Amino acid sequence: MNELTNRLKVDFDASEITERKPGLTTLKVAKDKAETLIRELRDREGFTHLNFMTCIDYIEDGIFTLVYMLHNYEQKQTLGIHVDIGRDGEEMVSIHHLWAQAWTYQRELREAYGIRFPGSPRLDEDFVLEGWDQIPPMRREFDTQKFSEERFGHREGRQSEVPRDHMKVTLYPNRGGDEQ
Amino acid sequence: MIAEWTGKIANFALTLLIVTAYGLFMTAFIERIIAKVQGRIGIPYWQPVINILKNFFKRTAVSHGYMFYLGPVFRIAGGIGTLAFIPVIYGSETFSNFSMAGDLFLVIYFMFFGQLGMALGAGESGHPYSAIGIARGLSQMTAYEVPFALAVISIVIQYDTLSITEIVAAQQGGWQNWTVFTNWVATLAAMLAFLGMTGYSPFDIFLAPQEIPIGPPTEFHSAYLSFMSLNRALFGATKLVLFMNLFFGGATGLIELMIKTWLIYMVAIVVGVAFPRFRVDQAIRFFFKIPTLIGIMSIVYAQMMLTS
Amino acid sequence: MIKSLSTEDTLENSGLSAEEQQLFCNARPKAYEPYPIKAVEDFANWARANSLWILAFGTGCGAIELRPLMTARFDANRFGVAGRPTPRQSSVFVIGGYASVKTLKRIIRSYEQMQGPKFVICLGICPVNGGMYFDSYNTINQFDLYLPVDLYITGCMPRPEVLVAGIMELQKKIKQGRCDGANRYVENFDWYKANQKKVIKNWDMPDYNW
Amino acid sequence: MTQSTGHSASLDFTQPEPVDLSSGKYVKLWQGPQHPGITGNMSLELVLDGDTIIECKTHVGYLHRAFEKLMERRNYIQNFTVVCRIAVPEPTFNEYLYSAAVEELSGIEVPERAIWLRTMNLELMRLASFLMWIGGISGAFGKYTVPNWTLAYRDYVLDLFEEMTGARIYHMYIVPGGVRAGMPEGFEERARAIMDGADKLLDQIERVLFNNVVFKARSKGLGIITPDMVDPYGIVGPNARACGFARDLRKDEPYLAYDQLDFDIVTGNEPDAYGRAYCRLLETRQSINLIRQCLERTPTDGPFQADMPNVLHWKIPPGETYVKAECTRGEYGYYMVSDGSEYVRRVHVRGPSYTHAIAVMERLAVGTNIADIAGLMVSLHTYPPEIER
Repeated sequence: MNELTNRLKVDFDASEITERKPGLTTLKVAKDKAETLIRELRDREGFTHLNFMTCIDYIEDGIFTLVYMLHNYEQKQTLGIHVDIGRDGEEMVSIHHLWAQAWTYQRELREAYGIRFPGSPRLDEDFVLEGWDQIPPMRREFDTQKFSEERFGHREGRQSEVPRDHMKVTLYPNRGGDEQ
Repeated sequence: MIAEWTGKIANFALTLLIVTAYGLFMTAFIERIIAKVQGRIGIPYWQPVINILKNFFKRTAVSHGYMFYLGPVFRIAGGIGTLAFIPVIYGSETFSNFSMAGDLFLVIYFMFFGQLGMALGAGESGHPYSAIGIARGLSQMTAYEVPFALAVISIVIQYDTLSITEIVAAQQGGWQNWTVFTNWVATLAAMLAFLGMTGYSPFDIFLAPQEIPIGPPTEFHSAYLSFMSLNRALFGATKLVLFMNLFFGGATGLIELMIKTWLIYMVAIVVGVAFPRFRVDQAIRFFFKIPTLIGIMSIVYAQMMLTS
Repeated sequence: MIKSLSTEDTLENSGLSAEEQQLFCNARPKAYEPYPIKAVEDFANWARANSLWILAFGTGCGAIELRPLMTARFDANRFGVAGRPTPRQSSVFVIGGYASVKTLKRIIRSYEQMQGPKFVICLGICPVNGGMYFDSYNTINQFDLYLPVDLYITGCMPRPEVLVAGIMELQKKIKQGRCDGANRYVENFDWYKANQKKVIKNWDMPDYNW
Repeated sequence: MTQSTGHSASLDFTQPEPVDLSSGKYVKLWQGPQHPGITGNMSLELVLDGDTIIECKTHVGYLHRAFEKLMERRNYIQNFTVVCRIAVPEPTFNEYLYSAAVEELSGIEVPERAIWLRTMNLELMRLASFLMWIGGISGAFGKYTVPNWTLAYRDYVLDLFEEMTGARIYHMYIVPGGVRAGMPEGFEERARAIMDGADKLLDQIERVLFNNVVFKARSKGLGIITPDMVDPYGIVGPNARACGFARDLRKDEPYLAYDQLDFDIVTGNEPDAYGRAYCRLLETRQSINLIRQCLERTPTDGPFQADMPNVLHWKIPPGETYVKAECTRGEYGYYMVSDGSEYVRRVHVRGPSYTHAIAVMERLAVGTNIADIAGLMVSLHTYPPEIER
């Protein structure tokens, strides 16, 4: 694995190579090299299985981190490839021609985060939502509780408690709220 | 003349009532037997009656046009028509119905008639599953009618008559005279066709709740459905009576009728609980192979019996 | 198809395009009166109570406990309960827990196609007040805003024993003639429709699915 | 098509051209969501040419509850009540994987006894889920005797769960740091009796269903997954094993106590619906065998819960991990990113149905008879909630 990551460091400028646990390594690569890297890993290095593809929203840094998790069945190695893209409508290269299920993930990411993958089939079809009229719901600035209260309302008499505050009051009333 | 006909019609009404009630009871009884195989208790005996009442008491109904109304009407007309020409109990004036020379042809015609009427009505409902169900049901019917018709021709040759009463009369005088023993080839062909007729697995593809939600009756509800379940009970029992008359020596009393029809029905049930269902093309292929061959053999067999 | 001829008592069907409006019926649903003779109505209710046909629509996770209920161990067939694959023939709609907005649209469509009298049972806590999905953007919080509910069976998951108890409770209610959800739906039709349209944003079906 | 173990360039995943419906030659048919032949709550948009399907599109989202969003708003211990709801037939896998991810990130050591109890719990879950699946495939081909038997028997397994965890469906038994309780007294004998009964039941089912000529006629040759489809389509679990791929996470990357258990990977060589069904039958037997081993080897004393920090103030060091386990459908995984706060940054749930029900189903359905679509779908063992979460 070290050999491979060293080579990736040279050939693709892979950075932040971290071994998270035995068998799981993550690295970061620039957006324009991602597709070539993934293709190379698939065709030459035996990373033939796409576990999943997802996105992490770092709203404070203004970036989306796309995560491609690839698996090598022979060496039992998993490689997570992180690609940073801007949050504001930046596009990403599609990998729908590499794996048959990739377009489904891209369709989901388009709907949940608003990331566009030009060329990906059926990208603009509804995936899980229907008639959605708000910002993409998985973006961190979307407040799901507020939305739920506004649109669906709450039954009168229902109350939600924050467990920590609730326990302070009910379980440890004598200790001034310090339950430790 | 009028009195005679009034009497006949009254008798027929009584027969109709008894056969329908028996059919409903049989439905529940068979359901309970199936439930036992599946490890359940099953529905109460009166459940089919409650279901029919419940559907009658529905307060709203949607129509899809005139043929939609006529579907269940045709269906029940087919059921009643079939029963009208079958002597239910041999030698009983009350239960001989409108039996006459050549009634066998009428009966077979009426058995078709109900299905075709149903196909028209269900087609009018416009539901795609209905249309698929009809296409499947009619093709399967065409397939199982072949061995059945061949078997009927065989026994017509054997007994040299087209009257059901005379066929039953010829089988009297002990079990060795029943068609099942004198012409077992025809009985075998007919019983294989019977599996297709009852609509239990493996030949229930036209209902197939897992694939096309219950097929032709998908859109039928309320009183329409009541009529159809009523007919299902009546028609089911009528078919059993017909098979009993043709192949198992008829019945001289109600108890004999119940035992014999139940045993005939059990053939379909034993097969039904043990098999998954055929696809429609497989079902047709099945009927056109062995049962049809047996049917042809039965005609040869009947001819040989006559000549020997 | 029932085609309403009078103009004042019709539905707008504004979600449909002009040519689709020709295809769908725009009549308003009507409430039905009980039979004038009380004995007949009681008898009808008894028959209804003892023949509950459940629509085979697993709308949520509650459907998982319907399978043990219908099969050998709990065998709800004993109580006249049976599954029915088509809404036309079924009389009970079991809402299996939470309803997402996308499913709610299908629930409404299936419910309106059922023939009255029809009953709705809600399983689990989620249809009551949102349950643990109270803050989810895709699940509704109060089911009775959108369709009339006759019986709630709460818990997560409600056990098959509770389902049996609930079905018997529903039978009792039907026999007493207190299950008039379908009529309540018709009488407050505009209120229900407004609630439904508030959450279902792509309303591309007729206002009442005959 | 070329045979290869890895990727083959000849496979074409481009979407087919949309069918011209206005030509009047084709019928569009929706199966689901209100359809008894659909697994869970999803729908298939089929275009038919006669009885043959020429186009299939899967629509999901009817069960979308936004778990991944909700988990970002709840702290680590609150999430634990939510995760098991993601998959109804197999909640335990969600509990285990969530706990494992949290433990890995925060470096908690799970006691030996808890590891064994977890292993047993997961295998019981696999058994229950397989029993339901066998009923499902039998029902999809129109034989309702077997579903009644298996679903009733599954209830005995659920009774074991109830005894062990207190709940039938959502156990919430595997918590971060261990499990909530040990084995009750007398559990072992009762569990053994139920396992013996399950063995007998499976023998009966093999005779009644798998030797049945009609079942064979229906399922053989239906939905053939060629070996070169496996990697490009991300096919895992019994679906891949039925094509001869000896891939099982329990053996390849052993988690919990699987490296101490004695079992072999089940593989088949018939990549059709029958082969997949038979593969799953063998895996059901394997699960029974593994449960017996677990019953024998689970320690009866010792702690079953690690020392945990106060869960209300629980912060997890930053990091990310991907944990996976072999559920009945294949690789089930949790990808968790922590940013050091009390709330999880991102959880991604990877379910095998994601590809089985969409990409694979849409391809296999083309050319199939409309009557076989329910059987095909059940034979892939799809379960919608893990697609849309």
